Amino acid sequence: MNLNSFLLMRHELILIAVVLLYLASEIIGGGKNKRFSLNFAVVLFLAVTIIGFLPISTGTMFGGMYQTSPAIILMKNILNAGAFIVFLQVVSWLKKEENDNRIMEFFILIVSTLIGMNYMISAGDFLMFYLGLELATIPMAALAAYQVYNLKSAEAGIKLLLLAALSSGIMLFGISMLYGASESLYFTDLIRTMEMNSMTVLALVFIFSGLAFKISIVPFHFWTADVYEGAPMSVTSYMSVISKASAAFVLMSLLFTVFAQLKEIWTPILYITSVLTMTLGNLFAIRQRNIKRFMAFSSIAQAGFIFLGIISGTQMGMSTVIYFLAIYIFSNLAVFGVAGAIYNQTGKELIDDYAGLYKTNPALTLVMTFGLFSLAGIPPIAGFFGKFFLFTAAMESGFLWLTVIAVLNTIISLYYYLLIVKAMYITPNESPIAFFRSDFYMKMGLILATIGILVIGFIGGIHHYIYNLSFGIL
Amino acid sequence: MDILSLLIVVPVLTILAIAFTKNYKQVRVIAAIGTGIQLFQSFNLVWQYLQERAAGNTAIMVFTKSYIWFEKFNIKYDIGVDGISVALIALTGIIVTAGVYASWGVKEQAKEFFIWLLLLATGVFGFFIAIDLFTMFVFYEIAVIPMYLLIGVWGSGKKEYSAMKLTLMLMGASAILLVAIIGLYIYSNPQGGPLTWNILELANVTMPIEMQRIFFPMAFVGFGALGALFPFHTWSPDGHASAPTAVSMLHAGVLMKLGGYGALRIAVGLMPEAAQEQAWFFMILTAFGAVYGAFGAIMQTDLKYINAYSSVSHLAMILFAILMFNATAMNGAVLQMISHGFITALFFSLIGMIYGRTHTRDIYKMGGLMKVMPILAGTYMVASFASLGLPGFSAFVAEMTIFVGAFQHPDLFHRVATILVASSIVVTAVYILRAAGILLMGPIKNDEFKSLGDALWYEKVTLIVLIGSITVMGMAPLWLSDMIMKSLTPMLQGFVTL
Amino acid sequence: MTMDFQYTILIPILLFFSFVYNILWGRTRSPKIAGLISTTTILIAAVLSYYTAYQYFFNVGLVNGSYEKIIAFKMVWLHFSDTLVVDMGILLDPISIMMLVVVTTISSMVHIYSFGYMHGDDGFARFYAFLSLFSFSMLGLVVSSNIFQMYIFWELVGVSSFLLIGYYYQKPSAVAAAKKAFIVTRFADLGFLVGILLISYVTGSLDFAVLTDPNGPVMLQGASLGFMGLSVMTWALILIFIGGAGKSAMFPFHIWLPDAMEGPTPVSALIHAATMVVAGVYLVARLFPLFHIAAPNAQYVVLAVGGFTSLFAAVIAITQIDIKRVLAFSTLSQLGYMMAALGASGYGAEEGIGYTASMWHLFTHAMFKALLFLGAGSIIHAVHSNNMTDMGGLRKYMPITHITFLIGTLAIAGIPPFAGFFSKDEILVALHQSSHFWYWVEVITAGLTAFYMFRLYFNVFWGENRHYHHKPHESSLSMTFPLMFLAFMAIVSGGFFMFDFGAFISSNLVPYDIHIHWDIAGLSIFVALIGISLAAMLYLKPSGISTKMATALGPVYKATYNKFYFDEIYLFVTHKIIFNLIARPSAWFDRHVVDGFMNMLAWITNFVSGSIKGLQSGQLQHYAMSFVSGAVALALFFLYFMTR
Amino acid sequence: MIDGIGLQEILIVSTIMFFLGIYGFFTRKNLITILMSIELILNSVNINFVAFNKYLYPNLMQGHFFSLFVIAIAAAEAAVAIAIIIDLFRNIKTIDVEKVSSMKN
Repeated sequence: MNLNSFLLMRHELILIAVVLLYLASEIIGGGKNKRFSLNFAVVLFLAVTIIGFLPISTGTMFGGMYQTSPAIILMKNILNAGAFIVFLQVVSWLKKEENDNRIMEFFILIVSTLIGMNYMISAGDFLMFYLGLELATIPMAALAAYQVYNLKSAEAGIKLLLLAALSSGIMLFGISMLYGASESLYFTDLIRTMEMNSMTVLALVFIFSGLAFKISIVPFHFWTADVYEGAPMSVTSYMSVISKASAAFVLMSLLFTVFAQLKEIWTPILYITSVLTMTLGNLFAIRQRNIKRFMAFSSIAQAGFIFLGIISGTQMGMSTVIYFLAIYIFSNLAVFGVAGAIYNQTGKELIDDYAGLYKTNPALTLVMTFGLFSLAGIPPIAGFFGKFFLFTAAMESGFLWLTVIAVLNTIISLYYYLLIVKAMYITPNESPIAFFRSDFYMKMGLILATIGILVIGFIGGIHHYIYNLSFGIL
Repeated sequence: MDILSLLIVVPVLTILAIAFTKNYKQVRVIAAIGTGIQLFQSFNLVWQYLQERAAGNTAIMVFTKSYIWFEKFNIKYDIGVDGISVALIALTGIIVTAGVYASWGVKEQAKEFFIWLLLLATGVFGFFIAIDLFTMFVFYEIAVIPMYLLIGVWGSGKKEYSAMKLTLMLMGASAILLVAIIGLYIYSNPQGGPLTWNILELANVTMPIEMQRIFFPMAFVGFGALGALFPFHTWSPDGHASAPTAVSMLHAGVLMKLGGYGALRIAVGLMPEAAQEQAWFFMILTAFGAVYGAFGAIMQTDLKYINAYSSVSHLAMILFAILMFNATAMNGAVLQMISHGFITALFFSLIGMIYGRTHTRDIYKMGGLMKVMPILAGTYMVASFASLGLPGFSAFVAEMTIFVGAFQHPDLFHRVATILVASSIVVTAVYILRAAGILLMGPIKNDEFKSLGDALWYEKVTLIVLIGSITVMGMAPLWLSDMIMKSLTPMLQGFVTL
Repeated sequence: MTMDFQYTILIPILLFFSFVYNILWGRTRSPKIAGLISTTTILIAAVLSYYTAYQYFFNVGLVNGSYEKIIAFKMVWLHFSDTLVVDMGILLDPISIMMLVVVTTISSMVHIYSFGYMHGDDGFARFYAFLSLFSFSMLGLVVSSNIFQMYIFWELVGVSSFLLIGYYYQKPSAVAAAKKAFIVTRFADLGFLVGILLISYVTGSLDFAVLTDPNGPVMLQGASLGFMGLSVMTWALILIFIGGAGKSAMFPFHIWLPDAMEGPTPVSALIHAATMVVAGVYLVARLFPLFHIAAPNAQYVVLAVGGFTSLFAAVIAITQIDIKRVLAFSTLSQLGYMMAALGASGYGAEEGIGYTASMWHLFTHAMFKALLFLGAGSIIHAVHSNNMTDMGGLRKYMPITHITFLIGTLAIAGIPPFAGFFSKDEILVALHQSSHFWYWVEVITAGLTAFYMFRLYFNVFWGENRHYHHKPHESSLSMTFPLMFLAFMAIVSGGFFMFDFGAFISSNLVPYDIHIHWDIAGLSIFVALIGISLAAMLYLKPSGISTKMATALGPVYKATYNKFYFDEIYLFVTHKIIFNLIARPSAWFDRHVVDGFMNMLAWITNFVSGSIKGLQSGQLQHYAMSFVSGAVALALFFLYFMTR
Repeated sequence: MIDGIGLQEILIVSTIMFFLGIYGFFTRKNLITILMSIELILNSVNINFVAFNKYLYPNLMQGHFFSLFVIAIAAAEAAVAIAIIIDLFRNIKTIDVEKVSSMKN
């Protein structure tokens, strides 16, 4: 092990450096120059995102505690890109007076969670995994409670934090069982020694629930709606995409590596929870009036679809999960971007407020429509391809009826996505949201998200690329 | 760029061009130009196709092109046409053109209207040229989803409810269909090896019968719902009633044919064994639907409802004929798709024009329109005659072919079903003449109507195009029928009986 | 075959062009032009028809002792399958040529007549367009070489009939009548269609040449018992006959014909008396070998339906007061004669006398019934009423109409030397050979015919003078010329002045001599005279006897006057049963049950969604409980599952 | 090491602690007490790790390390939690968990 091998951790190291730079700029500038702070944060992160895509070698460190593979690196890059879009979209909100002097705080917290997620993804050991998870969670609670004098925000923060603590407690209990059963917590050791007994099954279930909590799988999902609603729009957006995607990725890799021997246990678990998640998520989503809450349930339902890919247990399924996650990130960011833009401008976040939006803000509406259609899975927008491949993967592994339930659920989901479309295009409104111009960053954020959801589907090579990377996991 | 892909590219370019227009006048001119080119392309395709066949090309699909799309799933942008799709492409070209002229008067959000309309058309064209199930399905959904906004924004009546119902039912059906399509893919290579979405390759594969039993009904119902298969037709009356004119035209004229085409080519064509096994059940549904739709139409007072139920009845014949598994009946099915496409588009355009003048669609509020608007009323009369299957018009050719084909089954069950379906043409006469009688004849009920004008030039374009198509097909059906027949023969080779 | 008959294609095609021109451009041009175009084309068609008849009968003539069936023109119109092919062709044989002559003659007369009758009407061009359409369709029908071609034109004459009955489209009764005619015939056509389908399946052919070849394989096919004790072929032919019965308004499809008199009178003369309504008879005659050889049971059905209709219609005709309706019922009755004759006919030269008689009666009836209708039109034109109660003593005002009408009446009553006598005599001869029961039925009908026709005649031209708003006057030449021409035909188309009909038309195309059977003829003349004298007694001078008789007969009279309530029965069936018990419920069912089910799915989803919203209580601890219980439940379940 | 007390006894204690913590989480109304319940859960996990390490794999250190990290993170968690609770108290003047339910359904 030499200094060079530290470069395997390039993503994390750079992010840590970014946090430090942010901190330094805050200390030096005192946060007085709002404009500079924002530009600095965004531009720096753009650089980070771009650097992330530079070629990098893969391998393990710390005796296997830290590992990277092309798929992991891709995932990190997707997270970076997603976070970058969030950064773009958050600028207009941070500019507001209420956030004076706290701009860098936001960026520092958010990059911290990203570091946590990166470590979590790269973990080769449950300790590393746990640390990453907590690093991703605790600043998130702080972010959720970011709006200090807002009850909802504080409520969201405490709900997230306490429930996350409970969930990690339970997960830790499971990890301790695993430790008791198999001597080591290194994944490589666990893969070797894993066998089915009551301790490992218990460990599987508890670790699964801990991650399911992060992905918001029914019945571990209840925090989602309240936290999403209470947290600031950008935090919600970030949570719904980056946090969820990373957890889903980790869950997938854990199941396929550490718990590969317990496949016959986790397959039915995924089956049941997936059905429950899709169905309940959809049923709850139908009656939501608040866009954030609505997106919370929508994202719950989407999580159920992710399981279709995981459950298939094939390379095809896994690569499609990553593919789907990428699409999901862009789609959600498109929707949240528009919702955020509107919220920042008018403070409105009810779906009814969107009535007549098309007449006044056609461009925003179009982006929102793309995002919603992508989530609903309507071609030629990327979401369709993601879902279609998930179904194909699941059916290829013989999950016919699960797929049937899933497609029926897409119809319910289509219904509530169309409700927003209806509000924007059809419902007449005496006083619609007036026309407004978004700032440059917001525009870029929306454009990038839109390009993402359009391009990922049309360019078949992307899926092919992901497929070839995924060898790292199996 | 090959001749088939241009069929998608041109409407897409038209959409882009429309996106940069300034006002509704530019929009409609560009739309007219775009669809004009498209119409020319469609006819050119028919011509090229006939040339190709005349030159001795006996491949099942001609003008095939294949580009890899998603390599790992073996998804390709596979395109190609045979006689059936060529015929339906020509139909689409004509209806879209007529539809654009029928919406000449759209001024409110004209840009968006034409964009969605052309997007719908793009989906339809793409569907007909695709021979890769995935690509086909993508285009299928592209064709369906614009309906929501087209009805929701530009519709009338309880448009939001109708649009939502239509979209959900159709997308629900397509969701079921999606499962069937994936099923076809997964069982496309029983011996192991690469799987395929390609229809031609799938046709050579026999899926295990127990899987066919699951996937055939899914595919048939999935497509059937779009083809107004009883009892999945209820989106149609509300949807048509609320939709704006051109949308009704395109939807009933073209989009609903996607259902029949898919049921023929995919459900029955690729899973023939299960199809034959389960045909009896769907035959009961379709035969019942044919009569039921006709009876349902008798007591309606809203013109669009009458026509919607009439469509239910006529489209049931298509699905019925498809289940007969012989070339004659299936030929009739395709002819009926085309014929019904023209006729129903004509009807809906007329209803739209009449509604635009009288502002009511209730037949009892109108009467004696023959006196005030002889061209429109006369055309309505012609459309009525065409719809009730009079010789000289396309529907006669189609229906007779269906009946003759269906009658080739000597057993009592088929006989009774066929006669039941045939009897629907009498009921059709009842409701068509009832509507025409009340609407066009008798004394003028409302004095305000006396000052109404007759058809304008762009309306005449719509009417002439459609009537021309109906009569040409009705009077000289041979070339069309033979073209379709030749393409059906290879498809039927996989069938066990007849 | 030495003659080339290809030019015959012009006969229908010319009229089609005339139709297209008039319907598209007639409205905007002078009405005169429309009329002239139509009339010219039909006259050309008539001339061509006469020429064809001359060529066929005299130049080509007999080949090996019989007439040939000549396919003058043929093209494939549609392939159903390799064997089932629909051709558009022209088949020339004696009956089709006869029909060509009849149709073009009557049609020409009606065209000329209408110049006067329809003068000044708004829809003059439309009227002529439809007349052309009708003539085109009818000519196409009669020359059909293929049963499917016949079906095609069959439908087209149906629609032209619809258009012409509903010509006065602003009159609700005309619209209703047009619809009724169309729907009733369409219903019957369903039988025709199914019959064609059956035949096509059984024989594998649609071509008349194949189907009617008495020595061909077709005669034996479909002979096996098919359904309910009858052979498939019998069923097929009965179904086809249903089609014919619908078009020829045989009982029980007769209800549309009286109402069809709502159309302009020339139309009634052309379509609903002389040409279209005989299509059913022509159809049976066309398929005669099949009926006779392959399905005698079906032929008996033809006889029974024809015989019954002729009596039934004659009885109703006695009580009607609308002159056009009287004529309509008399048409029904006469058509019944023709059908009965076909039903009673044998196959062969002499044995096939019924066939010859039927065709002959078709020919003569076309002439005198057109004459009567046009006469009636002339009267109506003068009096502006249809009711004979509004008429009387018109002989003084309208001499030409009077005389020609009388000739027509005598012809239909079967008084020699007028045409009807000869053809009717032959029919009675045929019936006498075949079935005594139906023979007597028709003899009685002959008497009734004479009675009701003279009742009409006396009531209109004799009896007391009415007070007319305008003094009735004789019609213009364009109207009286056709009357005179047809009166001439009504005299000469019978046996004395005209050639022997059997020399041209027989069931097996072999000519033979026919002669009057005076024993039978004598009886029929006697019966007719009784009828005439009765009519003279009751109606020549105003007398109260008829009304007294009507009151004496009471319910019988009323039932007859109301056409035995058949309209009401049909009305009940359509409105009460079909509309109220099927259509309305199925519309309701669709909206509330089928659609209701779909809506219910949505409602249930919403309901469930609403009822579970309480789960999201906002309470942190509830969330935790759900979390923990979820995890524990999964754990327990899988631990249990594992230990099993 | 005390005689007679094996891994099993320790695990029983830790499991009881775990569920006590969960019980406390479910039933306490005070947010701080709930936080304490979480500490209970985490400490039961710590006991597990240490006990497993001590009894089963005495030559390895991983369990000990893990529990150290858990303790550290628990502290961080508590810090953030208390900060948010204070924020909450500023807003609604109570830290009763049942009052923290402005968002539901």
